[in-house]
Amino acid sequence: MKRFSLVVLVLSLASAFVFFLGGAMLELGPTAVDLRAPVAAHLAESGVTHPVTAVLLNYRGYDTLLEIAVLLLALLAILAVVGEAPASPTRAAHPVLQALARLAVPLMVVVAVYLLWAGAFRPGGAFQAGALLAAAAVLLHLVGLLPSWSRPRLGLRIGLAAGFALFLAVAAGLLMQGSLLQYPPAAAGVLILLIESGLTVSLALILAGLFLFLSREAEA
Amino acid sequence: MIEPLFDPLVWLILLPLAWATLTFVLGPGRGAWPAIAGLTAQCWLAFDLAQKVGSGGAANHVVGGWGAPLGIDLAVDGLSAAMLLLTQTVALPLAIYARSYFKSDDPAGTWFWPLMGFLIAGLNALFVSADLFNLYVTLELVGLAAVGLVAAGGGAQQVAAALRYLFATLVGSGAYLLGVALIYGAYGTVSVATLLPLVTNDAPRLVWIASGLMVAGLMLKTALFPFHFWLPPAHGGAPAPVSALLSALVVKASFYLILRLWLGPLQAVLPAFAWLLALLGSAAIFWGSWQAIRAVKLKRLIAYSTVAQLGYLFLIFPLLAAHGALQAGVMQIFAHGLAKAGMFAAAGVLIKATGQDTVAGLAGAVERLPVTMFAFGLAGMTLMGLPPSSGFLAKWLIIEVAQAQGHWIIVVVVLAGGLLAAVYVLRVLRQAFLLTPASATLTPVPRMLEWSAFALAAASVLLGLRGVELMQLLGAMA
Amino acid sequence: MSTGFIFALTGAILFAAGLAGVVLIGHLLRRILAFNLMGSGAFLVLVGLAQRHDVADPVPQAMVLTGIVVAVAATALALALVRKLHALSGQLELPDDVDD
Amino acid sequence: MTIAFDLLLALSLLWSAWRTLATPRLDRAIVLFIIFGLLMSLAWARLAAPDIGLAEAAIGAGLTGALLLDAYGVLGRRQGSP
Amino acid sequence: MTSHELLPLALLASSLLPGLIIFALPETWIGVRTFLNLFAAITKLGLVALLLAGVAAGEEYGVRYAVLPGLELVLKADALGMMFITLSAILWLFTTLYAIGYLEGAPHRSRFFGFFSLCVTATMGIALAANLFTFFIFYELLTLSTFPLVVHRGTDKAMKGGTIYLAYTLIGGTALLAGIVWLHHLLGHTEFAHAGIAAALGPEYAGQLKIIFLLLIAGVGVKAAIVPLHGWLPQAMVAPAPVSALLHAVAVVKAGAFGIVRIVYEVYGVEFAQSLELLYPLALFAAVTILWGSFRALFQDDLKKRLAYSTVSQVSYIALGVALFGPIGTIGGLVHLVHQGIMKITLFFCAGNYAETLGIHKVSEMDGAGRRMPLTTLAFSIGALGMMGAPLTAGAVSKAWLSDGAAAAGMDWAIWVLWTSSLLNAAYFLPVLWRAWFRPVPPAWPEEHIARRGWRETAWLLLLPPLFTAAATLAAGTLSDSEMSPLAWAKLIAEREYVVQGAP
Repeated sequence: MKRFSLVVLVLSLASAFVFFLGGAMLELGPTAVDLRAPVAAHLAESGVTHPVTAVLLNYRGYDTLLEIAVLLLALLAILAVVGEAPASPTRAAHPVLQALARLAVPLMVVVAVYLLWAGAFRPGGAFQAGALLAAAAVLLHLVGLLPSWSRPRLGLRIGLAAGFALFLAVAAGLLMQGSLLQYPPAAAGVLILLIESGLTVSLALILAGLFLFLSREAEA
Repeated sequence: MIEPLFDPLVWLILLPLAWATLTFVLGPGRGAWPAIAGLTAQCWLAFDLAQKVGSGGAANHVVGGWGAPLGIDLAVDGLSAAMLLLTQTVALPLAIYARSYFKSDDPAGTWFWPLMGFLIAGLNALFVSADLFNLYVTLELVGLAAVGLVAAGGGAQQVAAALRYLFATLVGSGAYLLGVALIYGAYGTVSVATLLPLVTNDAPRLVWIASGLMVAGLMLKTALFPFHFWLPPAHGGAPAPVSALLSALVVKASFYLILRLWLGPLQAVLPAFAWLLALLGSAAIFWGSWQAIRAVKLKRLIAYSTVAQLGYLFLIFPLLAAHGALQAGVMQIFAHGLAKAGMFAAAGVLIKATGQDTVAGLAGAVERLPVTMFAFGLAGMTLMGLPPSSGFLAKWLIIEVAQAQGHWIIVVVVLAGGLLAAVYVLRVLRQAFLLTPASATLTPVPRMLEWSAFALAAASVLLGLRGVELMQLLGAMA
Repeated sequence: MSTGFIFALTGAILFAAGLAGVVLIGHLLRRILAFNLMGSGAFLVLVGLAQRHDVADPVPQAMVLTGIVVAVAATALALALVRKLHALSGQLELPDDVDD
Repeated sequence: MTIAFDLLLALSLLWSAWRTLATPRLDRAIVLFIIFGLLMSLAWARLAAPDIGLAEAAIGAGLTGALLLDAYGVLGRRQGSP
Repeated sequence: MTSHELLPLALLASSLLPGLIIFALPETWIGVRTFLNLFAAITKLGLVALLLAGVAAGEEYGVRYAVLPGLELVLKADALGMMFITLSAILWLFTTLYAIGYLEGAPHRSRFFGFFSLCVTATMGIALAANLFTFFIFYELLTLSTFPLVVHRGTDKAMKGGTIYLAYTLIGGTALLAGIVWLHHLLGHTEFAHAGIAAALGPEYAGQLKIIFLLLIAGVGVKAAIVPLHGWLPQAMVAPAPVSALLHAVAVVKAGAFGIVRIVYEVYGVEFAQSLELLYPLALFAAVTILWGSFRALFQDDLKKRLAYSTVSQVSYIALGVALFGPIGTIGGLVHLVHQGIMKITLFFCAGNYAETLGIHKVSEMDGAGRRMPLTTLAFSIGALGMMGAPLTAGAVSKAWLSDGAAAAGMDWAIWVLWTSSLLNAAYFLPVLWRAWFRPVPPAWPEEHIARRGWRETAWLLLLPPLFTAAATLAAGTLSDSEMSPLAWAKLIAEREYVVQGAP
């Protein structure tokens, strides 16, 4: 009974909240600031032509830097939680699936590379590419072609950290001639591509790691 | 204007990120020295920055060279400089403490150093960020690092505590994020500097809802009563160095953010909530103290004391209109930060030595661990607000400001809170002064543990004799 | 009634529903689901409200990209904790917190 | 027309979200959540945010879904009533 | 830093630094510890002598230090403070000697002497404090540093006593703090000054000032053990004898009494306080305390408890003297600050001797103690007679001036209070003396720790201090007209307090 009244209370509060919020949203006028104009205006200096990428890696690149830190940190926390465990034996899967995977994965890698490169001027970029590679790795694991990871050996640790380290290094290096993460317009395109390729690798490893480090105690 | 390349406020963020990454690559259980070296450098940077701000006033760092609202600005003024100073000066002794606390085979210590690095980086980034969305990212950085530290290598209870903490902090930042989304919807920017003139007290209803959401989320993260449920298990269950970091710094970060919004972009809106926060703060003082008085476990007692001590911070909101309230709040942040870090560190020693985490198990501690108990006593002095500790100065300042504005109720609450604190601190000391029971055994503990705890506690008292600089630093507000 | 507004409203509802779920549901996996709904709701509000006149705005879009990555990181950590808790205690709900 | 489509999409989002929380069987809840993720990426597309759409599909639905299913596989079939 | 700034600090340091070093000393380094203790005590006496000479010559010694903008620690050596300082410094030396003998072979002596030195430092600070803020800091430090001494034995009984002690003093401290902040808020400072500072506020503040006075007096009244705030004192008697002697005959209770003097004379100003009608209630409370304390003492069989209640009663003589408007009463009160200290510490030393030598804790066990321990009992008798105000003792001087003061202030009832109290004193001290001198020696003492050697009834270090202080009691009584007597000094102070105000 008590629980029921709690449910009723929470739900009514929630709906009241939605009601007010919706009403408040409706009465909203035009915004005082509109960032679309400056975003477009500085696109030329940003080193990329796709606005979202420009925001993500140039205008608000600092957000992205910290975000990668969050991602790496999450993996770290997971390692700290689950501790050491033996790698699980690869799962036995239907050979047909394996064949399919063998077919799909190279394709995914190609698409990922394309997304990375395309990110400069159209939808795509390091995140999508990295996610796709990670998905490929997960797929391989699911069909039993890739064992789960027991512990992060040195090589893997370097791989996981490289993208972030690179990003950090560039950000700091740019202090030489300006403020943090201030790309010189000429070099912006190259630097961003450099960072993005670094990120793609590390993001792929991290995202895959989120799965493969967890997945391993599945059998344990 | 500071030459960007040598701008300490940037390096205070880059340096911990760098050594966090380095210690991660170095591998499990490794990296104490890089961390300590990095933190030493950060201490120097923080002092340098504080001096620059004290003399030159508030400063900015325009990340990416775009400038708000298109880009993200980092801003430092007296308040943030003070917070940075506290963070580095508390973190360094705790790092030295942790180095001898975690034995090589301790699973809780496996990834301690990189986690701590990211935590400190997140805190520093939070204190200087002038962009509401960027602040959200820093909040998540701090939150996840803290959860990881709590859960590391723990048993079922500790993991449960970590989960509880995780959900609390995620819901908190979720509410904050929705608030940011609404603010962006209403003004088209999330830059603090740009919002400052835009948000007036005839702001659309949406902005009020947004402010409510942001503050509520941050209250949850600050464990303000009645949102404190997650704190005692998390702070009480984590390893001592972690508890110290969390109680001394992490909860302060979200409080700092409330204060920031209050004094900055949302100053036209938030004061409407002033007395609500003060009310909850008072409730926190009484409830937290009462729970601390009843607690069975030592670290539980200290954790509940944190709940109570955080209450004082919220008492300043109705007073913020007048000069002095901010000073009182910051003094309390410093007092509690140093004292609580020292107290948890001391508790860690006591637990390692006596092998049990109960108040009852402390009988004879004064005879056998005099340094540690002395540290505990000094920290207790600060929590009780007895002179000449910094806690006393904080108490004095709050009472004076409250009196000046005729808010007697706050005076009464503060004085009563001090007495309640005396009760739970005395509970521990009283037990520790008892004669050693014959059965008691004592595992030897590294000297370094005792003395780093002592240093922190002593600092919390000595600050009480040297409050002037801090107050002058706060004079340099943006 | 613009597309942006519709989804902003949807987001508000999703957030509220997710929040209610986190508060009410004991089962930890479901709580994680609820939290994700909450997050998605906030993201929808961020972009939808900014684009309530149906003009794309890259800034909130970039923010949401950041947000999504943060969300998945948090989800993975939460799952790791839940699995650990289950491995240690067989529990899938949070035990009452006791001090003894 | 497009409004109608948006409304339909919004409703199906809400429906899948509601079912995710309410359906008694956990495995179904997870599948519903993945569906929800895919619908989200559709919504992003409608909001002229293809980047998010991609990311949502790959990360929000794909990776998160995989993580959840894997966890479900480990934690056994213990049902959590909503 | 000039020597005039340095001396007050040196006075604090002379006990603070040795204290801190002693904490660090291993238990077994008895020689070093003893040397440090005595060296510190003697150094302090030297410094006190320097300061006395200077202050008598009208020199100004003081130092200020800002803790917060507008909030200063101020130390100043003035006539009133020097009186308290001199008393404490001298008695500290004796008590240290006594404690060394008393604690021989006992555990945790480093801890004991460490906190002991801190207490003295705090007491000095209280005497030197030149504003209420500074006073409060050292007042609370005194509370904190005495707690470990009260609970020194670590028994449950000790814990109970210590807890009650802290409960009373911390709550008192809270009231004091509230009053001080309030006053600081009204005045912008809390510096002591002859003729007071509160008068500066207009009449519209009278109401607030009365409440503040109540808070302040309640705060210091706890340590001064004014009824009904006296409950902690008898409980705290669980402490070792030297602690009871110094802290509960001198430092703590006197700190309270001293605080009352400061507040009435130098915060409110005696005339302003009179005009606010604050002195009369204070006098009433003091009178009640005097009678109640003496009355309760009658029924205590435990010797130290009897002495404790006697202290409750005697300390309020000071408050009474302060509350009697007019210089004569003031002189009586101030001089009693010193006299009561000397006499009461004598009694506590002796009580400690009985306990340590023969295991005597109760009055009922005192039979024949005089035969076994004539010298101790002699000292005890002098102290007791002094308390009754018998001729030739210090007590006689105080009581004479107090009753004259009462007469001058036209409060004749106060005279009756004093005489009644004297009778009660006699009633609870004479039986003790009679038992000790005239009752036959029992077959066996409760437990004899120290055997008699020739004419030496107990250890040197236990015997000498009470003899010294007993002698001092007689000296103060007989030589009260000399230049160096406490009375002369009290007159000097009273002059300074009243001359400024143009009173008689």
